[in-house]
Amino acid sequence: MEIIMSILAGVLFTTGVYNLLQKQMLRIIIGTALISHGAHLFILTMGELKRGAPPILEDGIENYADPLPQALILTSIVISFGVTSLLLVLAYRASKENGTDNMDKLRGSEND
Amino acid sequence: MNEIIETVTAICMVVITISIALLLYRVVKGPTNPDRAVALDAIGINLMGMAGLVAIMIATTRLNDVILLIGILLFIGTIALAKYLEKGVIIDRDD
Amino acid sequence: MISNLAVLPIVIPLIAGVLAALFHKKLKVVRIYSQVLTLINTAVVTYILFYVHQNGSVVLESGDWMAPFGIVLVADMLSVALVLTTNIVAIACVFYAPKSLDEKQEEFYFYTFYFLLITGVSGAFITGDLFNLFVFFEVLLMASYGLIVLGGGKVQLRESIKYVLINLFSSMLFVTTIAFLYSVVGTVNMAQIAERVGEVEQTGILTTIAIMLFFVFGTKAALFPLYYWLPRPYIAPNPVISALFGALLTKVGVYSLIRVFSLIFVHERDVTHEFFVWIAALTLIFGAIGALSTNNIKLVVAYNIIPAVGFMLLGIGVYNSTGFTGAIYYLINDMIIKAALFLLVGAIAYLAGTSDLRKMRGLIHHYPLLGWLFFISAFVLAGIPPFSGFIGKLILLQGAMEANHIVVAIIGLASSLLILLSVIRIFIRGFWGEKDESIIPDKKAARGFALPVAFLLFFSVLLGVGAEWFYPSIEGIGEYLMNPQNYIESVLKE
Amino acid sequence: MLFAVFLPVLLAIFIPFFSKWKEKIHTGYFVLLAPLAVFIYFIPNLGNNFTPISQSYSWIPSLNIGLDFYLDGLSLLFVLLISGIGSLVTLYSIFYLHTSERLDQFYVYLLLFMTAMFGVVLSDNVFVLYGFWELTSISSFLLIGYWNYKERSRYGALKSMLITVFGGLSMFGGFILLSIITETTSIQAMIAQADVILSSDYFGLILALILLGAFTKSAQFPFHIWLPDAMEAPTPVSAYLHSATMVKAGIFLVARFTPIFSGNEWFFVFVSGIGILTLVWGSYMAVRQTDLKGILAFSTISQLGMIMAMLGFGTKAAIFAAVFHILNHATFKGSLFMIAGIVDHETGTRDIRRLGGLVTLMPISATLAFFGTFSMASVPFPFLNGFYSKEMFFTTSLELHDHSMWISQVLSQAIPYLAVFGSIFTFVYSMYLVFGTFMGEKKLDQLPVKPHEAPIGMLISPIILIVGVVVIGLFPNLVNGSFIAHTAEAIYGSPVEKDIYYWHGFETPFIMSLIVVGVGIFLAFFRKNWSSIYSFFPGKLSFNKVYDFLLDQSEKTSAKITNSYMNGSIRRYMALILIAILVCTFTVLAITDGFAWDTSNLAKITVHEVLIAIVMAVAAVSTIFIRNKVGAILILGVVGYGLALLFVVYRAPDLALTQLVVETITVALFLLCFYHLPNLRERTESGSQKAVNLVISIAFGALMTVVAISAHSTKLFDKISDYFLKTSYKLGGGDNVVNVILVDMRGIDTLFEIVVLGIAALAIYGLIKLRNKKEAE
Amino acid sequence: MALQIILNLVIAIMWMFLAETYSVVSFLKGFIIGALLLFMLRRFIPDAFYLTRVWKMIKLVLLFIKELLISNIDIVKWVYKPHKDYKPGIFALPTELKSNWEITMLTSLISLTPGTLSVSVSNTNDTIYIHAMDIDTTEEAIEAIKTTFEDAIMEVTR
Amino acid sequence: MTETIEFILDIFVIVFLITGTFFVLSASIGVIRFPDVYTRLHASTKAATLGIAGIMIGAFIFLYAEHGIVSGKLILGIIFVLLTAPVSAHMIGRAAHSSGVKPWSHDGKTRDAYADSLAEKKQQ
Ligand code: NA
Ligand code: NA
Repeated sequence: MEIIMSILAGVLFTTGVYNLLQKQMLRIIIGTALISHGAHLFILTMGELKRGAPPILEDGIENYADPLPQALILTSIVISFGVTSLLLVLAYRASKENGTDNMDKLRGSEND
Repeated sequence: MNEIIETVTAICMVVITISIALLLYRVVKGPTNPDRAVALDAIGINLMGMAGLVAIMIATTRLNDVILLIGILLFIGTIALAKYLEKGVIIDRDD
Repeated sequence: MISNLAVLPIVIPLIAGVLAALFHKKLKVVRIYSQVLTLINTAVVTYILFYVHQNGSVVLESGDWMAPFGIVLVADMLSVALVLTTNIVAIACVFYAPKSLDEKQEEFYFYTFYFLLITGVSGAFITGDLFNLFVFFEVLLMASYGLIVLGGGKVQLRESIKYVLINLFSSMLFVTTIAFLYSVVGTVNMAQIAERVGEVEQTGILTTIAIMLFFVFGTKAALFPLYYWLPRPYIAPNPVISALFGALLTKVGVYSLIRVFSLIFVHERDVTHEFFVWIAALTLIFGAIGALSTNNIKLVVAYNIIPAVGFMLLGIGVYNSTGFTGAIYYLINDMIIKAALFLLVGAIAYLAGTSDLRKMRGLIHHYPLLGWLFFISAFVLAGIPPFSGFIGKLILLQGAMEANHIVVAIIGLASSLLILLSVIRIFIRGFWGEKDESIIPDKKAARGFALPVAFLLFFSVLLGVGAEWFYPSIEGIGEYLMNPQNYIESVLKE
Repeated sequence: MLFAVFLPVLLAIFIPFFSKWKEKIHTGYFVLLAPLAVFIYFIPNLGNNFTPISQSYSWIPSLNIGLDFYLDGLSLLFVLLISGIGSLVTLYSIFYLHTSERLDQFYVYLLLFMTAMFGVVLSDNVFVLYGFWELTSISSFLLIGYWNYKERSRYGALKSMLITVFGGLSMFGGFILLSIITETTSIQAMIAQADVILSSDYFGLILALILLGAFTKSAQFPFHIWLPDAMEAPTPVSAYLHSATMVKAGIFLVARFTPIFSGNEWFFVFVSGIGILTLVWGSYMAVRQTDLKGILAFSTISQLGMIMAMLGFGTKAAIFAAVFHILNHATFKGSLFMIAGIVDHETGTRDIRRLGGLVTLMPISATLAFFGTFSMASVPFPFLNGFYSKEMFFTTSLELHDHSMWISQVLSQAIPYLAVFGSIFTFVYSMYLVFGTFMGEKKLDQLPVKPHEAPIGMLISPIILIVGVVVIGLFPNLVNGSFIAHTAEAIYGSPVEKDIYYWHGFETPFIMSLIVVGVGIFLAFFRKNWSSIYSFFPGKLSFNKVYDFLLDQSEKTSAKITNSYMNGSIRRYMALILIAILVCTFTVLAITDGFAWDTSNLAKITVHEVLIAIVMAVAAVSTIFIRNKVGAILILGVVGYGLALLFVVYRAPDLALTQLVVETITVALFLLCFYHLPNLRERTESGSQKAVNLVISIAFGALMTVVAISAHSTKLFDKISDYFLKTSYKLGGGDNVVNVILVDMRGIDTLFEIVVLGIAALAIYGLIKLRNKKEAE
Repeated sequence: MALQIILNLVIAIMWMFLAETYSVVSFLKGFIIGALLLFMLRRFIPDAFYLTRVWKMIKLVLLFIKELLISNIDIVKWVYKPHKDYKPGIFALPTELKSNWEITMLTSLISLTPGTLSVSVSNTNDTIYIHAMDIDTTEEAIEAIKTTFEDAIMEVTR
Repeated sequence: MTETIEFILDIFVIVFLITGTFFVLSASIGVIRFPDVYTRLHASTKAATLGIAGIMIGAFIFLYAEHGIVSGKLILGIIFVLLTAPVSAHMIGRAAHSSGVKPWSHDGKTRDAYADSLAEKKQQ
C-alpha cells in the first residue's frame, strides 16, 4: 500500500507542479495546495501505514500507528493553511491592484 | 459471522468509492456550478458513510467525531456554497 | 536552570512581538519600546555568547523531554554568534525604521512582524531538531510575508506573490524531505540523525536525501541555479525591510547548509561537497554578472547577496576547518554589510528620488557622509582590507586553496573584482559628478539614515581591524564543525 | 617604523580641524610635516654600515597577520623616495592648488596614499602588504577622481582602480598560495624557503599571479592603459603617484620577490619580455602624444618597462642598474611632471601643439626642463644621471645569463635590439617635449592665459630634483655604496659592489648610445614626415578600446545574460529551479545507487484504498483541464476531502478532523478571493511549453515517488515513536499520543505553529485594511 | 412550557433524593412520576401539557421518516428507469404558514416527499415553489399532503 | 440467548449496510443520469441521505453488538444529516434557479411557475 500511496502523492506533486507552471493565479495557487496535500501524504506514508490502531492508548491494544508523522502533519497542515490563506488574499489584492490575474503579465521591469 | 461482516464492509467500501468516483465525474463535468454543488454535497455524504465503514473495520469510536464533523462542515459548506453561487458572497456584510 | 538560557533569544522577541501588536497604534510608544527591547535582547544574547564561550554549548531539552524525543535547543558558539549578529543588524534596522517607514506601515504591525522575524531567525539558528527548523523557517517566512506585503502597492504585491510562491514550494519540499529522512533513520533530532547516518556511512538514499535538503536550503540561501526569485522581491518593500531580508533570510539558508553538511551528511563528500564547490563557483559568477547587469542601485545590492552566498558555500564545500571558519566569518560579515548596504541604497534612492543610477549624479555634494559610508561599504563588500570582508575572504580562499580548489578560488577573486565594479559604479556615477542643483538636500533625514549605517559599519571595521578578538573563537567554531561528535555528545549525552 | 607608517594617516585625522584656517595658511604646510618627518627619520640609515632592521607589532597573530616591518636596502630606497618626493610634491602643491579648492579632501587622500605606500614597501607580512597595496589603489582612485565633475576624471579613476585592483586581487591569490606552501606570511621567511616554493606544483601559478599584480601596478604592457588616463589627476599627484612612487610599487614587488623567483627561467621570460615590450611600446606611443602629461605618462610607462626588464635579467649588474635607474627616474621624471604642471598652470594648456617658444617667458622652467629631458633621453653628458643608467642598461642587455629554453634564448637575442629601438623613441619624444614646448615660434594667441614664469615656491621642488639629477650625474658614486648598493644587495641576495664610471671605453654599449642619439636626432627632426606610421595602429585596435569594450560589455553582456533568464516570469523561475533539482537529484540517486525496492514491509493493498487513490488522482489531474474556476476550486476540495478520508483509513482521526476543517475553510477562502476574478482561461501556451511543463511535472512527481519508495525500502533504524507510545500516558498524562506529542514533547512546534497562524492573520488583516484606508483617501 | 420542564426535572431530582438512589434508572422513574403528576394537575398549570407537544413532535418526525422512505424508493425507481419518461417542472404552492421556522419545516418535509423538492419561497412567504419529478401527477396529490404537513407543523409550533 | 441476539444484530448490521450502500450508489447514479440540476438534487438529497442513515445505523448496531459501545455521536450524526439534507437541497435549488438554470423538460417546453411569477413582477 505504501507504494501506491507514494505514487498517489507523486501524482499530487505532478499535478501540483503542472498547475504551478501555469499563468493564471488561481491555477498556481491550486498547484501549491495540491503540492502540500502531496507532501502531507508523503509524511503519512513514510510513517508506515495501517500498522495498528489509531495512536490513542487503550488497554489491550499493543500496536499503534506511528504517532510522530501524524503530529508533524498536523503542524504542517496548520502552517500550510496559514500560508495558503495569505497567498489567496495576496493574489486577490495583487490581481485587483494590477488589473490582471495573469502572472505572465506581472513580470515587471527592473526600475519600478 | 464476523468475516461476513468484514467482507460486506469491504464490499460496501468499494461500492461507495465507486459512488464517489461517479460523483467526481459530475463535479468535473458540471455543466453548471450548482451541479457541482450537488455532487459535492453527495460526496460529503459518501465520505461520512466511508468513515462509518472504517469505524466498523477498525472497530473504533474514535472516528465518530470525524463523522459528525463531516456532517457539520458539509452542511455549512453546502449552505455557504449555495449562497455563494447565488450572490457571490459567503458571509453577508453590511457594506 | 542555566540551560533555559537557550530559549531566551527566541522567547524575548516573541513576547516583544506579541506585546507590540497590542499597542500598535501608539507609534511613539511602540518605537521606543521596540528599540529598548531590541537592545535588551542583544544584551541577553551577548551574555549568552560569553557564557557559551566560557562553559561550552548550552543544550535545553524543552519540557524536560530528554533528547532525542523532545525538541532540543542547542546554543553552541555557531548559533549564538549568528543570533548576536542578527540582533546587531536588528538594532540598526529598528532605529532606521521610524525614519524610513511611513506611519501607516508602522501601525500595521511592522514591529510585530519585525520581532517575529527575529524570533524565527534566532529559532532557526538555535533549534536542534530538523522539523522544528522547518517550523522556525515558517515563522520567519511568515513574518517576512507580513513585512513584504506591508502597505503594498502594485509592484510590491506583484513581487510578493512570487516570493511567497517559491518559498512555499521549497517549504513543502522541505517537509517532504524530512519525511523521507525520518523513514530511513527514524528520528528528526539532528544529533541523532547525524549519529545514525554515521553508523550506516550514509547509504545512497541518504545522499539523495542530502541533495534534496541542499536544494531546499539552497533555494532559501539563493544559490545558483535557485536564486532567480530573490532580487526583485527583495527590493520591492521599504529599505529597512529589504535590509532585514538581505541580512537575515538567505543567511538562515546558509546556516542550515553549514549545519547539515558539517554535522549530518559528511560521509559522501565526493558527491555532495565536491558538487557544492562547483555550485559555489557558478553562484559567484552569475551573481556578480547579475550585479553588473542593472542600473537600479537597489537591485545591484540585491544581486550582490548571491555571490556572497557563493563564497560561503565554497567554504562548506572545501570541507576543512579553514573553510568553515572562513564561511562563518564571511557569513557574519555579510549579514552586517548587506544590512548596511540595503539601508544605504534605500536612503540614497529616497534622497535622490530615484533608484535609477542613470538619473542621479553628484550626490556627494549634498550628502558627503552617506557617500563616504557607501564608499567604505563598497570596499567591505569587495573584501578589501582592513575590513571584515577581507578577513572572511582571506580565510575562505585559504581554505579553498588548501583543498586544492585553486580554480574556484581564482573565480572567487575574479568575482570580487566584478562585485567591486558593480558597487563602485554607484559611487562614481551617483555620488561623483556635477552637483545636481535640482535637489533640495534633506540633511536631517540623511543624518538619520546615516547613523544606523555607521553603526553597522563600525562592526564591520571592528571585525576587520579587531579580527584578533573574534578570529580565535570563530576558528574554534570551524574546528568544532569538523568534529560533529562534539555536537552529538552535547545533545545526546551518551 | 609603525609610527612612521601611520604618521600621515594620523595627521589626516586633524586635517578637517585644520582646514578652518585654510584661508590664512595653506593646508599643505601642515601636511608637509608628515613626509618630511619620515624622510628625516629614515635618512640616518644611509651609510656604508647599513644592516636590515625588522620591527614587529602584533595585530592578528592567530592569522599570522602582523604589522611586521622590515627595513632593508630595498625598502630604504623606496621609503626615502616616497618621503622625499612626497615632501617636494607637497611643497609644490601648496603653490599649485589654490585655497579655494577642496584642499582638505585632497590632502587627506594624499596622506592616505603616503601611509599606504610606506606600508607597501616596509611590510614583511604579505597580507599586510596586500592591504596597503589596495589602499594605494584606493587613494589613487580618489586622487584621480579629485576633479570628479569632469567625465575624464571619473573615467580615469575607474580605469586605474579596476586594473590595479584586478592585479591586487591576483597578487593576493598568489600570496595565499605562497603562505600555504611555506606556512608563513613573512616575505623574508619565504625567501628563506625559496627552494620549497620553486619546487612547488603551484610555482607557475604563483609566479603568474604575483607578476600580474606587479605588471598592473607598474603599468606594464598591456595593462599600461590606465596610466595615461590617470593624468586627469592634479599634476602633483601625477608627479608623485603616477611617476615616482605608486607605479614603482610593481617594480618593488618584483624586486622583493626576485630572490625567490629569479631561480626560474620563466621569471626572465615574463619580466624581461614584458618589460622590454613595455619599453618599446611606451616610448613608441609617447611620440604620438600631444598632451604634455600624456607624453610623460607614456614615457613613464616605457621607463618602468626598462626597469622591469633589467630586474628580469637578474644579473648582478642589471639589478644594480635597475636600482640606480629607479632613483634617477624619480628625479628627472618628477621634475618634468612638475614643469609640465607649471606650464599648464601658467599657460592654461598642456597641448604641445599650442605651445612653443616659452623659453624666453619661462627661462627657469625651460632650463630645468632641458636638464630633465636630456637626462631622460640619456644624452651622453657627464652631469646627467639618466645617461649612466641607460648605459648600464645597454651593457647588461648584452650580458644576459645563459638560458636553456628556446623562448628565453630568442628573447636574449632580441633584447639588445629592442633596447636600442625603444631608446631611440625615448630620445625622440624627449626632444619633442622640450623643443616643442620651449623652442620654436611662440603661439601666444592660442593660449588661454598670458604665460609668465612660475612663482618661486612652485619652482623649488623641481629645482631640488634637477639638482639631484646633476649631482648624481657628476658624482654617481655618492649614492652608490651608502645607498643603492644596499638596495641591490637586498634584491640580488649577496653584496653588490660596483663603481659607476662615466667612461666605459668605446665598446658596444657606447655604440648603442651613439646609434640612439644619431638616429634619434634624425627622427626627431623629421618627426612630421614619418608620424603617419601611427595610422597603422588605428585607435580602434588599441588596448584602450579593449578596456572600453570590456567595461561596456561587462554591463551589456551581464544585462543580456541576466535578462535572458531573470525575466520576472515565475513560471520560468520555477521551471529552471525544478530542472536543476531534477537533474541533480536523479544523478545523485543514480551514482550513489540510492534506489531501493523492498516489498517485504508493506501494508496490505485493499481495493477501496486503491479506488480512493484513483479518485484522488483523477480529481487532481482534472484540476488541470477544468475551465470553470468554481469547479476547479471544488475539485481541489475533493482532493482535500479525499486526503481526510485517507487519514481516516490510516488511523489518524485527529488529522482527519483538522484536514476537514482546514479544507472547508480553504475552499471557502478560495471562492471568496476568486469570485471577482476572471474565470479560468484556456491555457494559451505553445505546444512546446506545454510539453516542457508536462515533462517537468511528471519527472518531478516521479522523482518524489522514487525517493519515497527507496526511503521506505531502506528503513535502517527503529523509530523514536516507540518511546512516545510507551511514555505518553506515564509521563505525558494523556492517552491520545498525537496530542501529547503536540502539546508536550513537541510543544515548541505547536507554539510556533500558532505564531505562524497569528502572523498570517495579522498580515491578511493588514492587506485588507490598508487597502480600505487607501481607497478611502 | 419551560416552567413545566423545570418542574418535571425538579420532581425527578426530588424523587432521587427520596429514593436515596442516584442512578439514571431512578432519575427516569422520578421523571415519569413527575410527568404523570403534571398531567394530572394540568388544569391548575398555565399552558397546555408539554408532553403532548413532545408527542406531536415525535409524530412529525415519524411522518418525516415515512415520507423519506417512500420518496427514496420512488427516486431509485426513477434512477434505474431506462427511459426518461418523467416530466419535471416547477409549480407554485400557496401556504398559510408564516414564520421562517415553520416554512423551513414545511419546505424540508416537502423536499423529502416523493417526487417533490422545494426550490424557493416567495419574498412574501406565501408561496413555495416546488420542483416535481413528474409535474402532472404530483401537482394535485401534493395539495392533500400539504394540508397534513401544515397541520402537523402548526400543532407543534402554535 | 445472547448468541441469538448477536446473530440477529449481525444480520441487521449486514442488511443496513447493504441497503444503505445500495441507496448511496443509486443516488450517485442518479446524479449522473438525471438530466438537470433539479432532478439530480432529488437523487442526492433523498437517496444519499437515507443511504447514509442506513450505513450509520449499521455501524451503530455493529459497535454495540461487537464492543458494547453505545455511540451517541453516531445517532446525532444521523439526525443531523436527516435534518440538514432538505435544507441543503433547498438552498442549492434556489441558487441554481437564481443563477439561471432552467429546469429540463422532456418536450422542450419548460414548466416553471417560479420564473413566470418573477417575470410578472418585473413587468409590474
Ligand atoms: Na548615473
Ligand atoms: Na551620474
